[in-house]
Amino acid sequence: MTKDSGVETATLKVFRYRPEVQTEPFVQEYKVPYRQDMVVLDALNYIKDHIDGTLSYRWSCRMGICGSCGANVDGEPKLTCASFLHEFKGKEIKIEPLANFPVIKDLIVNIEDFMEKLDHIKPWIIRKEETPLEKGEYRQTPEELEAYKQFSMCINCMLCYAACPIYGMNEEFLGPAATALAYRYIADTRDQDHEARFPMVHDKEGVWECTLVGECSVVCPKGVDPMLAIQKTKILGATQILKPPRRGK
Amino acid sequence: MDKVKKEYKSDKLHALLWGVFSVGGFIAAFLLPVLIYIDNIAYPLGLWPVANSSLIKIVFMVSLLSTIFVFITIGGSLFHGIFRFKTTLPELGLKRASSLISAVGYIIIAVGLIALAYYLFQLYHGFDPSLFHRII
Amino acid sequence: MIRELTSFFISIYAIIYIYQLSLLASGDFSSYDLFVRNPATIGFSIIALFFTLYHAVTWFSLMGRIQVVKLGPKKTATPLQAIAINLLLLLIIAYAIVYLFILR
Amino acid sequence: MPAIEAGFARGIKGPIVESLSHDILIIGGGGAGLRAAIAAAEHNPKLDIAIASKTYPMRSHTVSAEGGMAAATREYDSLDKHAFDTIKGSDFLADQDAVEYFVSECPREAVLLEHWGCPFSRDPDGRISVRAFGGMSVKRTLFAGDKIGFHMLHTLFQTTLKHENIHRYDEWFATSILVEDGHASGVTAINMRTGEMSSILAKAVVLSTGGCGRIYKFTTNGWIKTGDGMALAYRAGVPLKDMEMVQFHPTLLPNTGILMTEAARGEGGYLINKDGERFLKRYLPGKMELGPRDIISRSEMTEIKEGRGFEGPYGSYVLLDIRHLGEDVINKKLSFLKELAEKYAGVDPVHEPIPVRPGQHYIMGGVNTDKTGYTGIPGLYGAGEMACVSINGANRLGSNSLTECLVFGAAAGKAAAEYAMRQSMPHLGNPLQGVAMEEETRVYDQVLKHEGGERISSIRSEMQSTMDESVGIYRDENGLSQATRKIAELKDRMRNASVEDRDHVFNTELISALELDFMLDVAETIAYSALYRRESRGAHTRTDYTNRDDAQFLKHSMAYRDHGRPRIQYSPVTITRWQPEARVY
Repeated sequence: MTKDSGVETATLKVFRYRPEVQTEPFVQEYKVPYRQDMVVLDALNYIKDHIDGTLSYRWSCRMGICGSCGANVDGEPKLTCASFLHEFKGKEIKIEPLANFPVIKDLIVNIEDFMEKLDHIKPWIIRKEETPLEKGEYRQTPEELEAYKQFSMCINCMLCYAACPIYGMNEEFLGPAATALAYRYIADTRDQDHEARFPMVHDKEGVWECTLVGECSVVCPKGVDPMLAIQKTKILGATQILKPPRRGK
Repeated sequence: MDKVKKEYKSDKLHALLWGVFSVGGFIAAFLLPVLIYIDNIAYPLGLWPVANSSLIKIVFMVSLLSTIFVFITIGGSLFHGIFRFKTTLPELGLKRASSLISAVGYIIIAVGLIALAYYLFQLYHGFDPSLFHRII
Repeated sequence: MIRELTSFFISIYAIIYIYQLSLLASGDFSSYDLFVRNPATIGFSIIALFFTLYHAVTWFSLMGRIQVVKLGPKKTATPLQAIAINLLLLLIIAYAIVYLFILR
Repeated sequence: MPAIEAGFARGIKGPIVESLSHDILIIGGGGAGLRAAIAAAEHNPKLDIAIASKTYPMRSHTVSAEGGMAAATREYDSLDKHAFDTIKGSDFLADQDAVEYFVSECPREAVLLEHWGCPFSRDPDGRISVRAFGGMSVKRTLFAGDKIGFHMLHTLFQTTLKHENIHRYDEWFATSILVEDGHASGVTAINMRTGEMSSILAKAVVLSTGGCGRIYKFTTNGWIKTGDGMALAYRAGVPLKDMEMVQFHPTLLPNTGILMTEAARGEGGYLINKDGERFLKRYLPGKMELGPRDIISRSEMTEIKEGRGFEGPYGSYVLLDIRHLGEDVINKKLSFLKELAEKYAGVDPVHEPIPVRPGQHYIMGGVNTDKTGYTGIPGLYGAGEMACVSINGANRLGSNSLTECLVFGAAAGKAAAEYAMRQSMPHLGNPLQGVAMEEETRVYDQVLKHEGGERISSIRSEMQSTMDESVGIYRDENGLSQATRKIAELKDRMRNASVEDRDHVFNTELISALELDFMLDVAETIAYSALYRRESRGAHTRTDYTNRDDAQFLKHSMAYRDHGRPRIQYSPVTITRWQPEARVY
């Protein structure tokens, strides 16, 4: 942060892309009054409200749960609502859209690829027999809950995809969050057809593409640890071939 | 809104290869250190447990058990090492070359396993036991 | 990058070991002896041992997380405990092998 | 350099480029909207259902709910107890027939959500755990750690993916409801990614856009909560009911307004003043920290006013102390609260109390609907925080709102499905085409291209300050009439505002301008409804009329749009079995 005529300021170098104005992306520099407790998102909002109304980005809850506001901050995928300016004290902050996704405008990226993958992994409880509601909830012990709880914490913020070099090279790769969510249902005792998701996760471009880089688990803001889910899914795939083929269906 | 749904299919071959790789990881972790120590450190340097012995003591001795042990340990470690090395190449930005490197990797593994089996078989059947009695 | 290095040393060691076996299999024991006593071979082997142990620790820590180690019906091991348990197992296995193939 | 998306730089193609149509169109993809979609899809799998939302559904603000969802599921509990707690909590302004229907559906909806996969916290025997909550006489709040909203939203969203007949328009912003012959026939909406406006026609429209917290500056609500559906319905002729009933939650972080869940008190947390005393003993001796939100918020304000609060850089505050719960309980049941307090307040709640002050959280009022979500305009339904059935009356009990989204989302979805099955598809001929084109002119010529010079952010900021100051926890005649004048002035100035961003592709500033336009309408109904309710009831606290006045005001305020401004009328409250009594805890 620099002192600028008596007021402390933070300098943000923001990636801009306005397809209707200019065909090529550019970088724009903004100076924002700096407060110790300001997050990067506050700075973006300050720019939007007071300096440049054209700067475009997504956000909503500003408490790290809606998953809208991811961006590459100084090269690292982060939730802008959870990255404090003081973490970057003493230098300029480079704000770019999440890596590995096509940019629609400024910091807004196209995440349709993930939305389709999420749809494909059947992220819902599959029952072979439905229990009538009158019989109440399916019983699940705290230990059974613990087996998948961590993987149900994914907020779909896409930081893990932005951090994954494999996804960067092959967008067909199922990727961290989708696998973690698939595993979340596979490991849920209420689900009665785990194997329904095996073709997706054990596809040629499913978990086998993962080379254990581990960056997904490093950047995950919710401690989901997608890498762990991928490894667990790999073990399921490897042990699956020892089992007799499934019958029916 | 009309989505072309991707066709998914479990990749059994990859699952098998990964399974072997994973077992190889355990082998390399649990069995390889002691093999390296006895045959390539303790024996040439004369350290425990082969020190103070009148006999050549290396792990490989002509018995079915030791033959299997060496095959599993060296074969598993070779598979694990090459497979892991090959899979980390895309991280280094070598994705384009990776299918070639993959092929080379599998060739090394295949040749290595065949050679390993061949020499072990040769040793098991045609080995001169007197070698083991040479006094150091 | 250390992960790539460990796998590199493990595979090179495996290849060297196969070469050693070929020397033994040829029946010319002195060439085997000469090869394993070469300081370069010994030096490489020490490095390989070091990396193999490093591999063991990282492998145990990863596997300890994937397959949770149970200490009892209710108690699961912490990641550090899991590594420690596995390393202890490694020592027991190593001694068993030493006993089986060397000391016996 | 990140890869850019080619092919998005298209801009608009000219008047109402496309007309899309579905049997049922749901505006808003939060808890209520998703539940409505599933209900309709299950009611008739042949129906073609669409959800249009200005954000991806999993970003909806349901995601932020923390504490839990109420349902009488335990043997010690009963529907009557839940109903009475809710009615007493509402300060007897709730419609009792609606509450009876609501509580009777809650257990079923909770079990359904569990069957769909919601990862509820569990008792050792495998049942869903329950916790205590403010104003509830027994433990009946089901929870999933302190992230029930997040889990509920993702469970519902992922369950909608199961249904082939649910389509989605993600990041589409609805600008108006198309009404033909008095029937709701669809909406005009902007596809934010291309900037193109389309009409989406439907036999039935369900509004479920959530609340309007962003009218206030200090709020727990996300950026997206701008009362869109309220304004859409209001402009289409539906009255907004009980809009003066705005809930102020007692425990927000003083700087950001981030919510410290009521579950902290449900699990046994204390509220502490500067003298270190649990000051609620003076206000809620029978309930202490488990009292309803309106009374606790006022108690905090009284403590602060009488000099027993703490002073900080962001105003006065009191302390929320959960240290005595122990690290284990905090980690297991309040982990999100811990994460938020550490991150945003720099306080580890295991070792230090958390500074909190009250702020806007919820609006009890909303679009007037009946128990089936019907708004009075054929084909138009509403559910969730946006709607007012009403079960919350003058003060909502914590953890009723999530079950409300489920119960009335399901009811609205089912009613819309039944209605749609009897109707034929509207066509985009006259007069709808004309109406849609007028809307396009309004958005693109009057808002997007208008040269005025005033920033929308300054108008928004003034509106928020006005609402915080004059239509906050304490209100009086003077402040409220000033607020109505100020909002009228801001509406005038809005006509002179201009956006800097003239792009079509993802123009968030244009969307903000349209949202602000909606918010000003909604804010005006709040100010007027508050001005004319000359009593204190529930969350509506008048310093000049301090008592509840059942003789004059045991009725719902109904704000109709009349020449662009609210006209307040009153409608009766339905009383079935519980006569109003003094609300003492």
